[in-house]
Formats: sequence, C-alpha cells, structure tokens
Amino acid sequence: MIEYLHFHLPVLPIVIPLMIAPLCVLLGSRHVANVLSLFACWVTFGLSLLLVSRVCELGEISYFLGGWKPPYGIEYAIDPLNSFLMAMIAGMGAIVLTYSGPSLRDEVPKSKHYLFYSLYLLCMTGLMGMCATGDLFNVFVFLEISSLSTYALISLGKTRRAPLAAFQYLIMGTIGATFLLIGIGLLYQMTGTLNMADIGVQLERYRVAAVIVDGIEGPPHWEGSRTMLVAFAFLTVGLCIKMAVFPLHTWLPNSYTYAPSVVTCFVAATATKVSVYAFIRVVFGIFTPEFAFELLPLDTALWSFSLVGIFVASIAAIYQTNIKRRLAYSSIAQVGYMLLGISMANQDGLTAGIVHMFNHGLIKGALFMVVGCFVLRLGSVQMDDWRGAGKTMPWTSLAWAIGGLGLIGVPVTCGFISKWLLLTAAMEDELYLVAALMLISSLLAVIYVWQVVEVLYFSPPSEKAKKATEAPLIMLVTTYVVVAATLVFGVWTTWSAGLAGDAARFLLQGGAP
Amino acid sequence: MSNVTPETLIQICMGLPLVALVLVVITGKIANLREACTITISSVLFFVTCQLAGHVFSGARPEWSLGDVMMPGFEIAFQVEPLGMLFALVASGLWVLTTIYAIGYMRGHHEINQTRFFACFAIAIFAALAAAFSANLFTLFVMYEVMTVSTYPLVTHHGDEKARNGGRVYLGILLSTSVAFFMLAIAWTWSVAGTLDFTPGGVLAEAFSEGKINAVQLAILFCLFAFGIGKAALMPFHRWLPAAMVAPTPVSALLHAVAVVKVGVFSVLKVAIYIFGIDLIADTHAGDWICYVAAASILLASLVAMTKDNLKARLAYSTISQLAYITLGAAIATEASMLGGGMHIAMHAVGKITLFFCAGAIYVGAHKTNISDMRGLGRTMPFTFGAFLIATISIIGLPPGGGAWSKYFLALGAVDSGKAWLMGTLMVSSLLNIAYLVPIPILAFMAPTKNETDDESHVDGGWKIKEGPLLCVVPLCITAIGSVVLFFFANQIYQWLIPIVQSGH
Amino acid sequence: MLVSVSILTLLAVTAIAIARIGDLWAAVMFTGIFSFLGASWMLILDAPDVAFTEAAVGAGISTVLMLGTLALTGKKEKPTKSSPIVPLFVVGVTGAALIYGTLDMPHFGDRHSPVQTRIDPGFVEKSQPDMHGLPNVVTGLLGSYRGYDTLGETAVIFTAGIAVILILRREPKEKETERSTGKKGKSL
Amino acid sequence: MTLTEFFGLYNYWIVVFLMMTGFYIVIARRNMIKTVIGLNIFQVSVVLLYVTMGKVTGGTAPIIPPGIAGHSDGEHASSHGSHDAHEVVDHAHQHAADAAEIIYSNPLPSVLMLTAIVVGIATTALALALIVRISEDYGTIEEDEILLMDRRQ
Amino acid sequence: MNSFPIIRVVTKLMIPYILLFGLYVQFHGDFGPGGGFQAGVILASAFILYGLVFGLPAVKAVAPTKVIEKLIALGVLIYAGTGLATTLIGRADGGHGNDHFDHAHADHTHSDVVEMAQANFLDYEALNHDVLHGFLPHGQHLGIFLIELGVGITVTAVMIMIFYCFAGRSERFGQGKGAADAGLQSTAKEATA
Repeated sequence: MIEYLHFHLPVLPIVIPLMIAPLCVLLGSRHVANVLSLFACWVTFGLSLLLVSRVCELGEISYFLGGWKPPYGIEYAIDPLNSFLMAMIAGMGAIVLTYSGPSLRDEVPKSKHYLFYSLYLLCMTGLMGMCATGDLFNVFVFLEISSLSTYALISLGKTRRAPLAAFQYLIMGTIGATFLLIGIGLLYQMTGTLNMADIGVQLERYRVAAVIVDGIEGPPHWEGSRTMLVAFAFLTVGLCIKMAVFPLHTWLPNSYTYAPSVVTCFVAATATKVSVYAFIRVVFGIFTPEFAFELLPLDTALWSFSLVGIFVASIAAIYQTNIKRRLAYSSIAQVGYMLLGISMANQDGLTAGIVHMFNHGLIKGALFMVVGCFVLRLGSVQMDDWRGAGKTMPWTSLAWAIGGLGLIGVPVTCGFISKWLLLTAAMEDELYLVAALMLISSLLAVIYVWQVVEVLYFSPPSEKAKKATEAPLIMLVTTYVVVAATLVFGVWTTWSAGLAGDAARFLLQGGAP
Repeated sequence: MSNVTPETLIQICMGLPLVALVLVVITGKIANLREACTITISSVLFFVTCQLAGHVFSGARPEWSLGDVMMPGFEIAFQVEPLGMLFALVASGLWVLTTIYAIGYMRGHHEINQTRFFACFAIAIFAALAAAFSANLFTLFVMYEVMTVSTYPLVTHHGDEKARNGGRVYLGILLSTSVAFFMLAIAWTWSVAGTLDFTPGGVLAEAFSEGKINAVQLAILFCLFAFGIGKAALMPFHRWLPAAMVAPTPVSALLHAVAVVKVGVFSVLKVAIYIFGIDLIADTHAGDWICYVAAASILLASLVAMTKDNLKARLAYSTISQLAYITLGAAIATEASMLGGGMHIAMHAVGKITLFFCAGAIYVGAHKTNISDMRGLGRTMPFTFGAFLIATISIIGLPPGGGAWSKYFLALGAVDSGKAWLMGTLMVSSLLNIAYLVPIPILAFMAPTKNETDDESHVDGGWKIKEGPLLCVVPLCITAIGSVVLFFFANQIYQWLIPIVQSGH
Repeated sequence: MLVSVSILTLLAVTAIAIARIGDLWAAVMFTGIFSFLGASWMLILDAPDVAFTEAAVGAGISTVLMLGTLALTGKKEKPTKSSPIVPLFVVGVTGAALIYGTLDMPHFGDRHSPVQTRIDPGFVEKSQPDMHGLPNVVTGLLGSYRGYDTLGETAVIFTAGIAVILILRREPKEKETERSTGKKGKSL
Repeated sequence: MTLTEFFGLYNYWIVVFLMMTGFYIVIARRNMIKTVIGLNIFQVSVVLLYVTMGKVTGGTAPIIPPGIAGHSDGEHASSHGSHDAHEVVDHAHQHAADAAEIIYSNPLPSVLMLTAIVVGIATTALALALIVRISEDYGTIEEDEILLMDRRQ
Repeated sequence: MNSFPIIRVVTKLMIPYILLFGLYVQFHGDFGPGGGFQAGVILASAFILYGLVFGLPAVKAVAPTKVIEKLIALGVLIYAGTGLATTLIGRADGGHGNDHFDHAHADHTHSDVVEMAQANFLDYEALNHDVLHGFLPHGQHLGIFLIELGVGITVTAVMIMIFYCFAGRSERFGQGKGAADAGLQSTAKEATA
C-alpha cells in the first residue's frame, strides 16, 4: 500500500478529485456528494503533504503518464515549487469546502449542490494539474478545466450580475488561454517538443555564445529569436490575463464580487497564484532568466507595471463600498507584489515572490471566509450594512482584524514575512526606488483594511447588524484555522519561506522542470 | 532562584505576560480572580526581572534565540544588555503599579470591556520586554509593531467616534512611519552591513570604511531611523501622542511613561549605540540634522503644552518634549549624552507616570479634566497634588527629582560635542517646563475654588479630604516617592549603564 | 496549390464578412461556412481527424447551439457607438507581433523543421510497434501517448456539461419559493 | 524578403490575418453572440496554425494504409488478440519499415488540436448558456445596454 | 407538427443510419479518422434531430434527463477508472504486462518503472490479459477502446444535455412543439411585423 502510494504520489492528488467529481454527479445526492467531496479534498491535501515531504527527501520526482517518457508522453515533474503550491491549493480547497456548508445552503439552491461539489473538485483538479505537469500543452488543458469550472461557479451567484461577470471572465479568460495556445504553438514550432524541460534544452541550441569584441563581452544572442520572443510575449500576455496583472485585470473585480462567497474564497486564494506559478515556470523553466531579463527588458517592464498596478488597484480598493470588490482590487494589487519579486530574478526576490503567493493565498482566503460569514448573517457586502457588527459578531470581526493585519503586513503575520523578504531583496538589488514605493503602497492597504475595521467597531450598528448573530460554529472554526495559519506562518517560516527558498534555488540553478 | 540560569530568566520574563494574557482571557468573567492573576503575575515578573538585572548588571550578557524558525539572517533572538535591562526593569516595575492603579480606575469609572483591556495590556508589556531584550533590529522591529497593534484596542477603548479618530491618527502615524521609514532603514542597514545584530560599537562602521555608505547617506539613514521610530514622537510625527489621549488614563500612563514612548526612544538609543556606534555618529556628524529637529521639538512641544488647558493634553506635549531629550542624547552621540538619554528613560518614566496617575485620580475623584477647573482642588486631594508637585520637580530637572541627573548628563554631552548652543535649548526648555507644569499644583493648592459655596466638599468651614479610590492614590504616591529616590540612586544607574558606552572602545 | 490558395482566400473573405455583417443569423451561418472551409483546408494539410472534428463541431454543433441561442435572444446586432480605433490598434499590434514572429519560423512544409525532426523515431514509426500496428497514428497518440491530455479534454467536456446544467436547468417552482422564504427564516 | 520566404510563410500570414479578424470581433463587438463568434474564429484560426505546422510537403495523413499496417484486409477489429504478441511486434516492425517509405505529416499537432477544438466547443457552449441567462435577466445581449442598466441601478 | 409529415418520416428513416454511423466512427477510430469525440457528436445529433422534430418531451421519454446526467459522469469515470485500473493491475502483476514486449527492440520508453512492478497511470500495457483471446482486445488496444468508449459516452451525453438545457429554456419549445415550428412561427411573426 505504502509502496503504491509513494509510487503514484505525483498523480493521485489530481486523479482523486477528478474521479470523485463525476462520482458526485453519478450518485446525485446532496449529502453523499458533500461527504465524498470533503473526503476527496482532505485525502488530496494529505497526499500533497506527503508529496512535499517526498520531494524534500528525494528531490525532483518525475512521473510518466501512460508510461511514456517525454518527448513522447506527458510527464509530471514534481519539484519543491509545485509540490509546495499543490499542498497550498489542496489545503485551501479542503478547508474552504469544510467551511462551505451553511454559506452554500444560503446562497445556492439545494438541488444544485451536488453539481456545485463536482465543479468545485474539478476546479481544484485543474489548478493542481496545472502545477504538477511538466508538459506545456497539458498546462493549457488543465487551465481550461479550472477556468471553465470557475466560470460556472461564478455564475452561481445570487444576483443577475453573476452570469454577466462570469461571461466577461469567460471572454477575457479565453482570450488569455488562446494567447497561451499561440505561444505554445510557436514554441513547439521552434523546438518540436512540448515537454517544458525539453523545450528549455532545445532552445539552448539556438543560443549563440556571446561575441567578444575588443575584450568586451557582448550581450548574449539567440538565433531565431524573433519567434522565441513573440512566443514568450504571447505566453506572458496570456498568463498575465489569467493572473489579473494591472491593465489586464478587468475581469477580476466583478467575478470576485458576484460569485458565491465560497467560490470567491477558493478562487481568490488559489487561482491567480497558479497562473503566477505558470509564469515563473515559463520564465525560469523554459526560457532562461537571461533571455527574459537581459535580452528583453522584461524586469523593468514587469516592475513598472507591478508598481503602477499596485498603486492603482490599492487606491481603487479604498473607494469601494462593496467589501468583496474592495478585496478583489486588493488581490490585483497583491499580484503586483508577487511579480515584483519575480522580476528581480534573484534568489531573494524569487523567494519573496513565491512566499507571497503562499502567504497571500492564506490571507485572502481568510478574509474572504470572513466576508462569507458576514454575508451569511448580514446578507450584504455593503460597508454600510456592516456597521457596528463588531458588537453582535465579535469573533468574526476579530478574524477580519487579524486577517487584515496580515494583508497590511504587520509583523507576526505572514504578510510581513513576504513584505520583508521583498524589501530586502529590493535593497540587495539596489532598487531603492522600488523598495520605497513598495513600502508606501503597502500603507494604502492600511487604509482599505482599517476603514472596514472602524466600520465594524466604531459605528453605531446598522439595522442588519443589530439583528445579526455570530456565524455558525463550523464556519468560525475553519476561518480561525486559516487565520491562525497566517499567524503561525508569520512566526514559523521554516516551512513557508524555507521551502520557497529551496524552490527559488532550484529554479535559479537552471533546474528545469 | 539562584540556580536558575539567566537564559531561563529571559524566557520566564517574556513568558509571564503571555501567561497573564491567557489567564486574563480564561478568568475574564470573574473580575476579582482576573485582577488577582494580573497582579500576582506582574509582581512575580518584577521579581524575576530584578533577578535577571542582578546577573546583567554584574556583567552577564545572557542570550536566547527562538531557534531556526525564521529565514536565515532574520531571526528572533534575544540578548540582554544594561540599557535593555534598565528599560525592562522600568517597564515591569511600573506594570505592577499601573495594574493596581488600573483596577482602581477602571472600577471607579465603570469601564466596559475590562478583560480586553487587561489582555491587551499584557501583550503590550510582553512586547516591551521582548523589545528590551531583542538582540537584533529585526526582533526589535517585530516587537515594536506588535506593540503598536496591541495598544490600538487600548487607545480606542471607548469605541466611540472620538476614540475612532484618535485611534486613526495613532495607528496611522505609527504604522506609516514604521513601515515607510523604519522598515526601509532596516533593510538598508541589512543590505549595507549584512547583519542586523546589535553589536557593541555598531555594525555600520565597517561598511562606512569600506565605502558602501557615505557620510550623507549615513545621515539620511539616521534620519530614517529617528523619524521611522514614530514612537519617539519626534516632530513632525508627534500627532499620535495627543491623539491617543482619548484612551483611559491607565492606558495613557502606559503609553506615555512605561511602554510605548519608551520603546520608541529606547529603540533610537539602541540604534545609535549598537547599529551606528557612538564614534561613527560623532565622526560623520550623522546626527546633526536630528539634533536640530530634536531641539526644535523640545521647545515647540513645550510652547504648545503651555496653551493646553486639558491636563492630559498638556502632559502629552510635555512628553513629546521630554522624549526629544532622549533622541537628542542619541543624536549628540557622546558618552555622557547617551548615558543621560538612558537615564532619562527611567527618570522620565517614573515622573511622568506619576503625573498621569494624578490626572486619572483627579478625573475619577473630582471628574475634572481641565486645568482651569482645578482651582483649589489640592485642598480636597492633597496626596494627589502633592505627588504631582514632586513629579513636576523631577520632570523639570530640579533636585531632588531624578530628572536632574539625566538633564545634567545631557548638558554635559552637549558641551562635550561642542554644540554649546544646545545648552541654551536645555535651559530654555527647563524654564518652559516650569511655566507649564508648576502652575497646576500652585493653582490647586493656592487659588480659591471658583464657586466655594457650591462645592460639596466645603462642609462646616473645613476641607474634607476627598481623594480618588485608594487603589489609585497609593500607586501615585509610590511613584512620586520613587522619583525622589531615583535622585539619590542615580549613581547606581550610571554605573549600570557605563558598559554600554564603553564596550565599543 | 491553387486549391489551397482559393480556400485561404475564401477563409479570409468569410472572416471579413463575419466581422462586418450586422445580422447575427447570417453571421452564425458564415461562421459555419468558415469552419467548413477551415476543415477543408485541414484535410489538405493531412489532418483528416481534425478536419472531421472541426466539421462536426464548427459547422455542426456550434452552429446549432448559436442558432438555438439566437432563437432565445434576438437576431439583430445593435450598431456599436464605440470607436473601432482602440480595438484596431490592439489587433494591429498583436498581428504585427505575430507576423514578426513568423519571420524566424521554419517554412511551410519544411521536412527538416524541428517539429518533424525533434522526435526520432517519430510518432508514426514508433507507434507501430508500441501500438501493435494501430493504423491511425492519431488515435494512438490521442489515446495512449497523450492519453492524459484526452482525459483532461473529457474532463473539460464534462465540466461544460455540468456547467450548462447548473446555469440553465430550471429549478422546480415550489423549491424556488421554498428557498426564498426558507432563507428568511434561517437568518433569524 | 525573398520569394522563398514569402512562399514559405504566406500560409502563416493568412492564418495570422484570420486570427486577428477573430480577435478584432471579440474585442470590438459589444453584442455577446458576436463576441462568441469572434472567439470561435480566433480558435479555429489557431487550430489552422497548428495544423499548418504539422504539414510536410509531399506528405500524407498519418494513417498507415491497411496493406502496410500489417494486417490482412478486413480483419482489423479482431486481429491483434489472435496473434501471438511477438508476431505482432515483428509484423509491426517489418511494416514500419515499409511505412517509412511514405512521408507522413506530423500527427502531434492534429492530436493537440483535437483537444483544443473540444475545449473550444466546451467554452462556446458555456458562453452561450451564460448569454441565454443574461438575456433572460436583462432582456438584451448588448453589453453597452447592460452596463447602462447596471449603472442606473 | 402535423403540417410537416415529410420531415417526420424522413427523420424517422434517418435516425437509425445516423446512429449506425456514429457507432462505426466510435469503433473504427483506430483505423480511420474518427474516435470517441466525433462519434459522440454524431450520436448526439441523432437525438437532437429527434428532439427538434418531435419535441423535447418525446426525446426525453427516450433518453430521460436523469439518465443522461448520469451518463455524463459515467464516461469520465470509465476513462479515469481505466487509468486507475492500470495502476492497480500493474501493481498486482506488473511484470506480466511487459513479458512479451521487447524493450530494446521496440525502443519502448518504459523506464525503471517496469522493474518496480508498477504501471503508471493510463499505462495500458498493464491491461494485457489471458482471458477471451481473440475476442477481447489486448493491452494498448483495450485501453484505447475503453477510453474512447468513455469519451464517446460523455460527449454524447453532454451534447444531448446541452440541447435539453437550451431547449428547456424556450417556452414554446418546452411545451412539446418542435423547434422547426417555433422557428417558423417566429419568422412568420417577424414577416408580418
């Protein structure tokens, strides 16, 4: 049994939810589907943790699907980075699903629950699959699984704007996916292979050693670089749409706002991070950072876009009265921090970017879970209706305050760790301006988080808040588990920052997937 | 107790407030039990701190690290040196008194959410101790922020509009300065020096000699630290202090005397001594700009204090002025000025807490907040105003108040460094201190009450003593006596602190 | 050559027609034709499986689906007021980038391009022993070598099916009302 | 720009043109069905791009003719099981050699595009379902009008 | 409906052939173009045609919604189940599947996997068996057959389900009239308007 488990460990966390999803539909009962999906999520989480420990122990693990080695078949390449991310996705998936019960009953008609569970599992499958795979086309396929299920899940929202938001996301998302597909096609055209590691090796053939003129080493140079360049551009743009980088973020606020609370929790905690991961893979696993950052001025472009995005989105967040939308804009800003780290392309910066993926997932998950509790009890996401809820829902409000501190990046929360790492990385790189702007921008978070805290605690209660009672125990407990995690990973960072550091080292040592 | 190693004592010291926190939360429903727990633990803590102080002042430098939980280079580690020890002693000693006082005040005033109050109080003390013991800037920063956040619920305790506005300014200024300047400065230090450990003699000297940072940059860095440590309330980032006056008086006492402001100036001193090094500041004149700012703060805050009729507001501006002394001490960067700054932490703490205790006692006892309403009040509250007078003397810097010594050393430092004009500043400020503090007790004792016939306490021609609750009055008497005792005890403190300025040589 | 040029020309013409036409019904029909032309060209490019699928999907299913949707919504597109400058600019830049990208590409039909040579032996040769003589190499590839992609594809279809049920299935009336009233009861 | 380059690449350029037309329809049109039509054209064009890559001049479809595939005509369905496995392999190899004489176009792009087409139709179906819902809820499928309605609310 | 008897008759005549063609494409995919997906589309089109002409209730009587819904899931389960089965079987007698397979000769890229007596997910070599020789296909063939079956079932069911859902939204159509009627009526309305 153990041997079997160890051997198939890379594929089981993806296959289990993938199989349970149709099973939920086949059995067609709400309760059975609930139990099954919970089982699937927690088992997946357990397996991914096991996978992380295996990777730490053995190093990179390859798994050949169908027994066909690349370049013929599809390979699963598990390394510190993606196993880490998979564990996070599965963990968030499991905890959010455990949390979901009361909120789901409130927001989604009961007769649709089993379908919801099925799609939820599929979404998780898609995200996990995107992480695990070492095959570029397979990324596309799993991206689409997760995207399609996300569109449908978003459209489940109560208002009529939910289907509209889903449609807008669908259009943007499909454009992104098609761009990705074009990029993959161009790369395939140049290399004849789809395996990421293999593409990396093949692209090296196009590389011409740097010409030394008058003792000065010229810039490195690639043959056929025009196609590579365009391929890279299309992959980048496609993924940027998916991760909601600033000018391409238009789909995100509506999607997060109008989706059912549970969906927002899960999607906000995981989906954009997976795209960021895919981007990291493209930059470091396929193209070299040399290609991306020296041949192209990508780093400058990235950090300027990130910073503009951080400021614009943070300021936009301040002006939102709808709290879900406020957090959605904050998510756009936070993606900027991740890209900022990645754009530095060194050990520290990359570590910061990766660790922020993880930390922000936790924090945003926690905050949206809090929003879910409020929505259940207050029936509203408008700040006006939340007034004074701190008195009738003290525990939920406290969770918001702690989670908010994480978002701001106050010490002892995990948000601080990522901010700190990013800051030191920027200073190391002598990007003083970036460092200063980043710090100032993070103050904007204080405003948009604390406005809500003040509304909760210092305003006379609204009609809704007066009548409200504390959220159901199961939702509170799960929310506090995530909130506690943001604190734990703010102090004990061996696991988060340590693993992220390993992952960054792995990527920078040319560790192709 | 003697068989306990100093390392363990550190752990106990920082563990006790957390134990108190847990106990307070658990026993929250039963007020007497809750407060018994707090008092017991704070007393034990003071005792343990004294034990530890015995070790540290006799030359031990116990260390304790949280182990491998943080990223390499940034670790939570503790090491106790005399300056931190002194701060810890002050904090833990005054915690006992503040707790006793708070019980009297909170009950006398029927405050809500007392459990939350005591819980946050415990966290703040924990943060103060941890900051005092911190072995590197990173730990210091973490604890500094923990304190900011944990005191926010204390400041906004009343939960009304006024509290919200006060809290907004409090959190806004403290968080933004710490994030925008302090954090940047730390990261800069890290990238230049490669370490954040507090090292006798400073860590930046080497980087300076290697040319990684020049004199102007050093000065900028020093400014970043001085302004970034917003709790030191250097102008123009001082607004949070008066804003935080919306808090209940024990909190104000905690903020202004024990924990918050002291952790600020303590951090400034610590950075000046252990990150820059006295010699480096003196050689590169990195602190000159801050000298001007601090001197200006001293005078301006005193002037503003004179205009305030609200007692707590006047005390708040007085605090700003007094804190600037300590920052000034750090910026002047001579041995004497550093020692003076260090001593002033203790002297001012004891003096200022007395004043705040008095303000609270007046509020509880007579429901007066404005100075102009306190005419003749000294006759009904002689102990309170007596203590107020004694503390005033210490704050002004007159013998036999403890403050005399610290100001003496600061002046000495100013002369040493060749900035004789600072002497003038100190003199003027002392005069201003007299001008805004002394009238209060005089008014209370000498002036007739505004409307004597209406005064209930004026019965049968005699003055009936009507003090605040006993639990309020006893602590303030103790601290008033303490501020006098410190005058005679100053040599001892001087001896304790000597190693911090000498270890660099 | 002539055939392919004419098909390509027709494709381009159809595409422009679709872009310009205001009547949705006609646009859908033209889309079907576009797919069909595309399928024909795929046949010329030696991809009968893709051509078959494209014909079934593009000219069949998606046309039917769109017509069905049109029957439920409306057939006329309202003229847009927004200026086409920005979209044209975006499309122009994207297109120019792609054209630029093609310049270093192996030429059409090149037998020595990486696509043809990277995998050696190629799938056609390799699949014969591997698949025990399966004639249609595409099926072997689809089912076995890249069977996992196909599993993903099936999952996508499954997702779409479930999603459409979720979005469009009408809930029984009484349950709907029960839900709206029941919710109020619960929140108390 | 040489003539060979032109003839070697004009296929791609036309495909690019088609892609961009589709892309233009997607981003310029405010009618939702038109947007979906645009997506369809965009995707079909990408399929064409891939399929174009797989083509070899003078090649044929990657389906091995029955004669070469090593099985007597008309026995496809049941032949494999009845053979001894080694025999199958031998057969296969022999005929693989035969097969090598014929040039086959690369089957991999076809396979990828089969998947992509399926993904495309799945997306279309989902999009259309959403359009039906939106049309029922708002009474229109013009994005401008819907945004206006939402703003007024 | 009565107004178009010809359509009804032609439809009834066509449907068996469409079904037959669908099955052919399903099971002949190994040899010519086609496979589960195309077959699924064709099979579904037979049902859709039936529904279009005879109305939604009629086709739902033949293929009830519940059944179709289960079939959607069943197909995926068959596919993924095949994959899971290979891992489980491969474990039970892993070596077996590769006994008569000449690695070096065939350049089969199985790695050390085989020595560990484990078959990877979707490795159909594990499906070699000794039962019903000559009737049931072997290894890769059996695997491809099964997964194509899974794809076929899912695609058929999904296509039918999509049709049901869209048709169910049309009020006129949902009442039992054919879409042909509905469409004609609406065009007639437009003409008069």
